[in-house]
Amino acid sequence: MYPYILYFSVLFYAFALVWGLGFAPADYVQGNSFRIIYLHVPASFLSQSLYIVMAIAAGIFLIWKVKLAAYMIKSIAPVGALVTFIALISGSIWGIPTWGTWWQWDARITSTLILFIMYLGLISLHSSFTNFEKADKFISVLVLIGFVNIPIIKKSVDWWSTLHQPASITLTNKPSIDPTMLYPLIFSMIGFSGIIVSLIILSSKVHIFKRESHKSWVKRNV
Amino acid sequence: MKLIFVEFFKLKMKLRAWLGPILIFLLIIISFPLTVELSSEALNDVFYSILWIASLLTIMVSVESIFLEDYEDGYLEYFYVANNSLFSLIFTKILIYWILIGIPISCLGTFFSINMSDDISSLNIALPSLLISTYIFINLFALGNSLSLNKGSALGALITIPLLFPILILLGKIVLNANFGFEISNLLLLMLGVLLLIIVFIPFIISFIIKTHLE
Amino acid sequence: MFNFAFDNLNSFFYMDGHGIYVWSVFFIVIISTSLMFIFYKNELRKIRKKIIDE
Amino acid sequence: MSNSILLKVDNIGFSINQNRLFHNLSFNLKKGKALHIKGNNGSGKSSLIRILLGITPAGKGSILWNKNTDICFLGHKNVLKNYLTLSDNLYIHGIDSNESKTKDILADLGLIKRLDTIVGNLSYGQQKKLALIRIFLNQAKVIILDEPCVGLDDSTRILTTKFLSSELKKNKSIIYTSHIPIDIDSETITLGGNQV
Repeated sequence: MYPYILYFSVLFYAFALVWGLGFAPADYVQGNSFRIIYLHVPASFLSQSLYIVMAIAAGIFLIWKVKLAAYMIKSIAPVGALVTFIALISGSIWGIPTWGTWWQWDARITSTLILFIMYLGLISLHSSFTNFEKADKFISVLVLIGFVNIPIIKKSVDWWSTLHQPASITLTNKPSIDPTMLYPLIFSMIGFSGIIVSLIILSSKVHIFKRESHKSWVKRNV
Repeated sequence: MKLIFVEFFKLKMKLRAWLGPILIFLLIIISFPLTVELSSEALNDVFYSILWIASLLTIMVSVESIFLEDYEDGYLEYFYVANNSLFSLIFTKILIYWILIGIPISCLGTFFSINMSDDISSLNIALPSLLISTYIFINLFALGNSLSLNKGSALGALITIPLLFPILILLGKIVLNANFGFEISNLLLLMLGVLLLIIVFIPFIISFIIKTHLE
Repeated sequence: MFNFAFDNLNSFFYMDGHGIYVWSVFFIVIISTSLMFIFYKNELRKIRKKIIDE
Repeated sequence: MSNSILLKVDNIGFSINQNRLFHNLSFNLKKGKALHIKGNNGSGKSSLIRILLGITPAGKGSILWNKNTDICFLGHKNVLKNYLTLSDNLYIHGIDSNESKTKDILADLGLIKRLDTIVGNLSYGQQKKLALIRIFLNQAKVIILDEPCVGLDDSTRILTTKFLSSELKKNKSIIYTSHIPIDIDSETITLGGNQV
C-alpha cells in the first residue's frame, strides 16, 4: 500500500507545484519569490502537526501501553526533524529577497528553531539508551512535556517580538490570499503531506521490523 | 524533616557540588565586563541579561549530577524500597539545591546589580526574580538530568534549555518594564504562579522517570 | 486561472531574479527528502536480509 | 491471606529483551522462614529479587505482600557515600554510631577504630561490612539479601550466618541469593531449571 501513496502524492505534489510555480500569478508585493510558499507552508504546517501526532501517540503509549504507539513516536521524530529543517531553510531563503536578511530574531522563526532543537533532543535521547523499553517511556514523557511547553514557548516568543506575517490560512477565518494562489497551496499541502506520510510509513516499517524481528508474523511478512 | 537534614548534610559535605557553581557564577559575572567596553553605560544595558544567563549556566553546571551519585550507589533504590515513593526525596533534593546554590547566587547577583547600576531599586527587581527563577531552573534541569541519568549531562542540558526560554523571556520583560517605570509586580506574580505549578508537578514527573530508570 | 504566468520558459526559470531562491529551496528539499527515503530503504533491506538469514 | 504468610507469589513470569528467564513461578514466604534463590549467572536471581521488591514490574502474575510488611534490603550496590566518613554514612541511614549496640557490632567487624575514615579509602570488603551493619541493626520483618557474602572474610561470614539464624528465631523472614553456602535452615527455589 505504501508505494501507491507515495506515487500518488508525488504526482499530486508535482501537479500542485506546476500549477503554483507556473500558473499562479506573481505576488503583488513580493514578486515571484512568494512561490516558495508552496513548500514553506506545508512544511511548517506539518512540523507542528507531526508533533501533535507524536504527543497523542505518547499519551496512548503511557496510558494503554500500546507498543505500536511508541514505535510511531520513534519513527516520526526524524521525519519531523526533517520537515522542520525544510520549514526553516525555505523560510530563511525566502527571507533574503523579501526582508533582505536570511535570519531575523522573529517570534515564529525562533519558535520553529526551538521546535527543531526539541526534535533533535528527542532523537538523541532515544538513541542514547540501549534498553528500548525504557527509552520508549522516556521519549513519551519528553514528548508530552514538550507538548505542554510548545504553546507556552510560542505564546511567550510572540510576546517577545513579531515580524513574520500572520498565518495565511487558518481554519476559522476566511483565507486572506487570492483563490488563484490558494488552490495550488491547498493541493501542495495535500501532496506534500502524502509524501511525508509515506516516509513515515517506511520508517515505522523499519522500526517495527527492528524491534519485533523475533515474532513469527514479521517473519511471514518479510 | 529528617530527610531534609540528611540531604542537606550530603550536599554540604560535597564542597565541589555547591561552592564550585557559586564560584563559576562569580567568574561569569566578572568575565563579562572584561569583554564589553569598560564604559559603565554599555554594561548597564546588558547587565541584567548577563545575570540571567549566568544564573542559568550556573544552575546547569550544578544540577548536572543531582541524581547520578544516588543512582550509582543504590541510594535511590534503597529509598524506594523503604518508602515506596520517591516524591519526598526528589522534592527535598531540589529544595536543598536551591537553598545551597540558588539563594547564594541570587544574593550575589543582587549585590552586583546594586553596584553596577547605582540604583537601589534594582534590589526589588533582581532579588525576587533571581530567587524565583533559580528555583524554576533547578526544577527543570533536574527533570532533564533525570531523563538523561547516567548518559551524560550534555543531553540533559539539550533537553532542558528549550523549556526554559519562556522564563528567560519573562525575565527580560521584567527588566524592560522596570526600565520604563512600569509595574513589575504582576509579572513577578505570574512567575510565582509558574513556580507553584512546577513545584507540584515536576517532582511527580521526575519520580516516574527515575522509577523507570530503576526497573 | 490557468494562464501561464510567464512569457517563456526562460523567464520561468529566471523569475525576475528570484528564480535562484525558489529553485535552490526546491533543490535542497528534494535532495534531503530523497536522501531520507534512500536511507530508510537501505535500512529496511538490511533488516529484511537479517531476518531471512535467521 | 493468613497471618503467617507474608508474601504470596503467584505464577509470575519475566523476560528481558525477548529472553525468557523464568515463568510460572509460585511460592510463599512464611514468618520465621528463609528462602534461598539458586541459579546460574544470568538466570534471573537479581531480577526476581527486584520484582519482589516492587522495583521492576513482573511481566505477568501477581505478587502480594501482607499489609504492613517492612523490608530491609541489601543488593549489589552498597548504598554508601564514598566522600563521607564511616560514622556520617551510618548517620545517613539513621544509625547513631555512639550507641552501645552499634559499637559492639563495629567492634565485631573490626571497624570501630575507623569511624572517622572516609569510606572511599576503605577496601571493598570493609565497605561491604559497613553495608551489613545496616542489615544487622534493622527492625524490619523481612530481610532480603542479594549475594551478601561476596568479598567477605571468613569471620564476617560466620558472623552473618549467626546473625541470620538468630533473626530466624526471632520469627523474622529472610530471602537471599548466594553462591557461597550460608548455613541456615532454608527452602530452596532454583531458577533456570527448564532452560538448556
